[in-house]
Amino acid sequence: MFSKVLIANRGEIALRIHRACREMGIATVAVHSTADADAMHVRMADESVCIGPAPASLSYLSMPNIISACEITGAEAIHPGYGFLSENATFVQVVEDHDITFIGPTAEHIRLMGDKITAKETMKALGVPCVPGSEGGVPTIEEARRAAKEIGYPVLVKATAGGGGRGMKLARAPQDLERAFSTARSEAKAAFGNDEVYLEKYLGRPRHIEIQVFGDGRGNAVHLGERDCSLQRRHQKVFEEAPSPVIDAETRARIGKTCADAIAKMKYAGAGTVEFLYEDGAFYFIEMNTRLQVEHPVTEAIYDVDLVQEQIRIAAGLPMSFSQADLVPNGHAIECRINAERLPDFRASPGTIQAYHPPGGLGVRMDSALYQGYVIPPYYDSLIGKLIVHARTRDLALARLDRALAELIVDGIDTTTDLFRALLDEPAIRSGAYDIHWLEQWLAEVAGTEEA
Amino acid sequence: MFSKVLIANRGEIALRIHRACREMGIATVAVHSTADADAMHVRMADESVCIGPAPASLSYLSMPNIISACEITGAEAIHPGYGFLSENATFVQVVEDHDITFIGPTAEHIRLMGDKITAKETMKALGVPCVPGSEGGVPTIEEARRAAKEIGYPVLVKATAGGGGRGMKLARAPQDLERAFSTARSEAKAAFGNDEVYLEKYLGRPRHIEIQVFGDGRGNAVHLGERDCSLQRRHQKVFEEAPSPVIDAETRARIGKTCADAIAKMKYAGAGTVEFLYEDGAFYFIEMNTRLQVEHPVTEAIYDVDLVQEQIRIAAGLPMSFSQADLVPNGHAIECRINAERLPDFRASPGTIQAYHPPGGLGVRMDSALYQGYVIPPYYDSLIGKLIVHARTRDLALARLDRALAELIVDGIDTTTDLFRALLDEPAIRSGAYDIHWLEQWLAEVAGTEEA
Amino acid sequence: MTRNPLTEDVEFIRALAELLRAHDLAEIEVNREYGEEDSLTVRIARGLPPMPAIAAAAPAPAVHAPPPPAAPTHVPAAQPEEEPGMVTSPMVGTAYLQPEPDADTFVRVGETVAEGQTLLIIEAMKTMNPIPAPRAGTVRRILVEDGAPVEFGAPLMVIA
Amino acid sequence: MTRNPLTEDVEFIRALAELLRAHDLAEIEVNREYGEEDSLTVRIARGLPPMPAIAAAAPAPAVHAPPPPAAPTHVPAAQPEEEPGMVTSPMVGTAYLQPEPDADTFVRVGETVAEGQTLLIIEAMKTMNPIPAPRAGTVRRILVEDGAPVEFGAPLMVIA
Repeated sequence: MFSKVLIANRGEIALRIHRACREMGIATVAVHSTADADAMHVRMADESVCIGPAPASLSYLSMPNIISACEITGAEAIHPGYGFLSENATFVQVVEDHDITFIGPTAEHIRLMGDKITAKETMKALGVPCVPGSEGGVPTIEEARRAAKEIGYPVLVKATAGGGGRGMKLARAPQDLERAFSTARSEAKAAFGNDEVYLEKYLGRPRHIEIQVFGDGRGNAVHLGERDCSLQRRHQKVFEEAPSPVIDAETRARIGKTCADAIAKMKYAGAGTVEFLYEDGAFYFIEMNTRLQVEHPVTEAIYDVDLVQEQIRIAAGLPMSFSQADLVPNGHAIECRINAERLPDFRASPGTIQAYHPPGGLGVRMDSALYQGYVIPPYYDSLIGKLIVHARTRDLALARLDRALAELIVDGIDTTTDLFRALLDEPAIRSGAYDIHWLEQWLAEVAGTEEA
Repeated sequence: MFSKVLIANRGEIALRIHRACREMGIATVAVHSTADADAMHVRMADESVCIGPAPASLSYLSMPNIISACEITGAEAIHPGYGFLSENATFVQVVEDHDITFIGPTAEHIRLMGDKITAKETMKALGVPCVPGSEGGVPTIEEARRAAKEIGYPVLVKATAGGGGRGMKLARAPQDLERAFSTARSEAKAAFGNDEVYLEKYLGRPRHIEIQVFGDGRGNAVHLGERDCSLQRRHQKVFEEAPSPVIDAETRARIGKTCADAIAKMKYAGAGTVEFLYEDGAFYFIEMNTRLQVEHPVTEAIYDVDLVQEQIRIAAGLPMSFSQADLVPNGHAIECRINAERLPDFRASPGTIQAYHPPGGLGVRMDSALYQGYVIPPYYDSLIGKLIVHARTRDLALARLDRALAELIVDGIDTTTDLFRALLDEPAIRSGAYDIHWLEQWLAEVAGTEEA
Repeated sequence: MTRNPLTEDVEFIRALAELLRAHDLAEIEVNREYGEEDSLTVRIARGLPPMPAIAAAAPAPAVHAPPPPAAPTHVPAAQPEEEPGMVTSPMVGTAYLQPEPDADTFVRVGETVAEGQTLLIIEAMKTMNPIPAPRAGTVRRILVEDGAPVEFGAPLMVIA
Repeated sequence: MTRNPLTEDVEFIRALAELLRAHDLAEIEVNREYGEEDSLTVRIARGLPPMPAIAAAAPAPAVHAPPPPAAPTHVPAAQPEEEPGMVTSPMVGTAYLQPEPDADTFVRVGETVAEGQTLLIIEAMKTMNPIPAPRAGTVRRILVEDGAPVEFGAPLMVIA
């Protein structure tokens, strides 16, 4: 096992990794920008190194300074957290070239999954379901009809050369296809000088369901069920739960096995997340994240595992501490991302924390690097804390979340806490009947009501 | 279900009960003395009533004021917490006479278990193992020999009229008995004017093991395993864990069933704890606590239940939400009692909390009514927080405890936090090889070392 | 100028108090000259340690919470005897100002009372407890309404 | 003039309170004359939150922790240029004061250096990076030892 690990991140995730290391008896090195000299992850770590000025490009993204920080402190491994350099294949290469262990998958796997087209092709070949579409362009309406019938309506007619929605038309039923086909072609011709179009399954109200996977790098892999992250604002997740309100045990076992088998075949090492759109009982692969996710605690809660310690174990060459048979989900967990943002427009709200009082008691976990007197710098992500609750059932978890949110105090800045309190009053949240568009629509409705 | 519950307590347990109620959609009424007007349980509750001046005898123990507080607020039930009126049979009677529900067992059961002799006789009759002894006085040395042989050495010869250790002599082996018998008799004669003596099994290095039980009041009952509370100072528990390092699954199932069967036969309602001394594989009943225990969270952690919500369910006439088959322990949990006391002499340390920062992250629960700026009044118990950790194994739980203790900040007063950090360095704590005398002896040794 | 000094000043000071809280201030001092012979000096301060935080913690109604109770929520107990002549409640219960529903009140404002004379009754645990005047004097203020719930230390009357 | 003193004064004080907070001030005092017989004096103050706590948070050595590292623990990065003439490290690495183990140091205290002249080398990622003098002057102090690890912003020398 490593005796010293460098944590190449900041904020709550740096603290999360520090906690895992400390429990494993591993000394930690915090790195920080000049703006983060007083940050909690720096205060908690055994050692710290300033790696640059406030802009992340000159500090948290500075490969030479991070590598040098390892060298001067003697750290044997680097945990990248999420964001920053966590999915940068070049960084992994540089780390390995300096005989330092990267706690994560290989550069090759990161590169493979970093390119969306390669990732999709790889996953499809490994049996992971993708969005069905025509194989290549469809030159005639007859071929379009055949392809659409095979895919199943509704379908999107999309320009091969397209992007940004141009040259994209929806056919909800067979009678719409001819018109969609010809309009898409002429728009594509006008926009891109190329009228080739292809067909793809259209998902109207999908959910975002992701599967947590874990591999040992030697061809063994497991899944840890799904997380439902459908509540998003501008493609940012804000509220995640596990299990998903719409996935049953059989479905979980089936899609989980598909994903675990795929990454086993790849000889993937460490934690990964296979993200899907889910509609009408079917999964459609979007992308794979080759790192720890922000929302990993909901999986930890229901599977009773420590995913960060497990990442470190694998990176140190140890076998996984659990097998698929050990992984039985228990109860329900929900995470709320507490951001330093002012409602209703989610404007960033940096500043000084005048008071911080996290909720406590049974079934409540707060992951946050806040403390009273801390000054939130304006340079980085607005995520300041994750409130995770766990209970035996989804209803009990919602009730626990409600009481925990009522206890949380973050004074001196604005936070998104009240958003979650409002969400708990919504029937769609109570019942779990939401999709990836729900939150944006609800926010627009609320804004409309308040203006009226 | 109740719509409003009055919490007849203060501090962390009042907050604990509030949290349970809030999660069940039950409004809460806090009661408080004038000294506790700013306390967290008052701030969190839906309503509050001042019930008297600082001395507990005039406020938290004032039955008329507590009953009146129910009447003016319309609270339908009272949760007594632990301490104060929680095991006062008269209070239960008064509560019921006012058509208010007492969340706990009947007055009769409280009275039965409140008298140590009756409790022991009752439990013995119900098949619960007690400390073996001669049935009544032994007038001659011959009878003493027979009784001692049956009980098994070592034995204590005790004055029937005795108390406080006088007229009590230890016989470690048969050759010691005659001398112990005659000395005890003459001491008893001199001290109490009565030379009758009896024999009892002597326990040299017992552990304190207690079984959590739960009954529905209709003859159904379950057990939730044991807690090991052997680490005590002046008969006060300071560190509790579950499972006990010395109890295996078979032993747990056996003694657990014995206790559950006993309280089922009594038609006991709600939470209770059957306390034992444990030595050389055998259990010896001490007493039964007919209330929630301070250390209940370690059981909640490993059995994944909410004991306070369960108490409320039972009091409201609902069935238990779990059966014995549902209750499978998972992992290991440890609780440290954080007291406002100054080491090394444990002198009370009331005062103003200048800063409070509880530990967070995976597997950590902090139950505390502290907040920054809170003034700990000098009138009550010194318990200011309970730090509970949960992990898959005992070693992992100890590691988690170590890191959580390192994160805990309580500034402005002295606390017992450092005691636990020091205990974690001790081989006996690491291995679990401690008994009820260990902590006192260790504290004496440490004091001796520091003086030398 | 049609200032209504009483209302407006109170509004102004209330606004300052809200500012004090909202911005976590320790003190605000204002001297306002509205014109000749019309000026206002205000100093408001908050006791340390600053506890802005917990005010924010007052839980919003629970999602499933029952309707707000009719009973008094967080009635602050007065510091006993904070005002000279204050009579405070020695118990928790319901105050009654008259012996029976249609009877006259025990005492009225302006009335002279003798030491030991019953001022009101507090019902607690179905028992009527007469509250006697702790000293002879005049009833200056009656601070509790008939039938109102009172907690320990709640101000009842001023006898001076 | 149609000033509404109530609203406007509150707005004004609110703005002051926001300034106080945004700039982390302890106190603002303002005297404003709007005209004859119309003036406003405001003083607002904040109690500075006590911050003794977090210093105490520095973890004591873990029970199983390895022996204390030789590397510098929590070397505070100097405020760049806090002292006139301070040269700080532009990177993380190991400082060398001489080109080779047995060679002379690049510069000595008291020596005059030209702008661009190499002061020391910082090794980072196995690369030797010469650190040039940012200006001509005299070497007043050398603040780093040969072979010492340096972080970003660490003070290296004073050239004045």
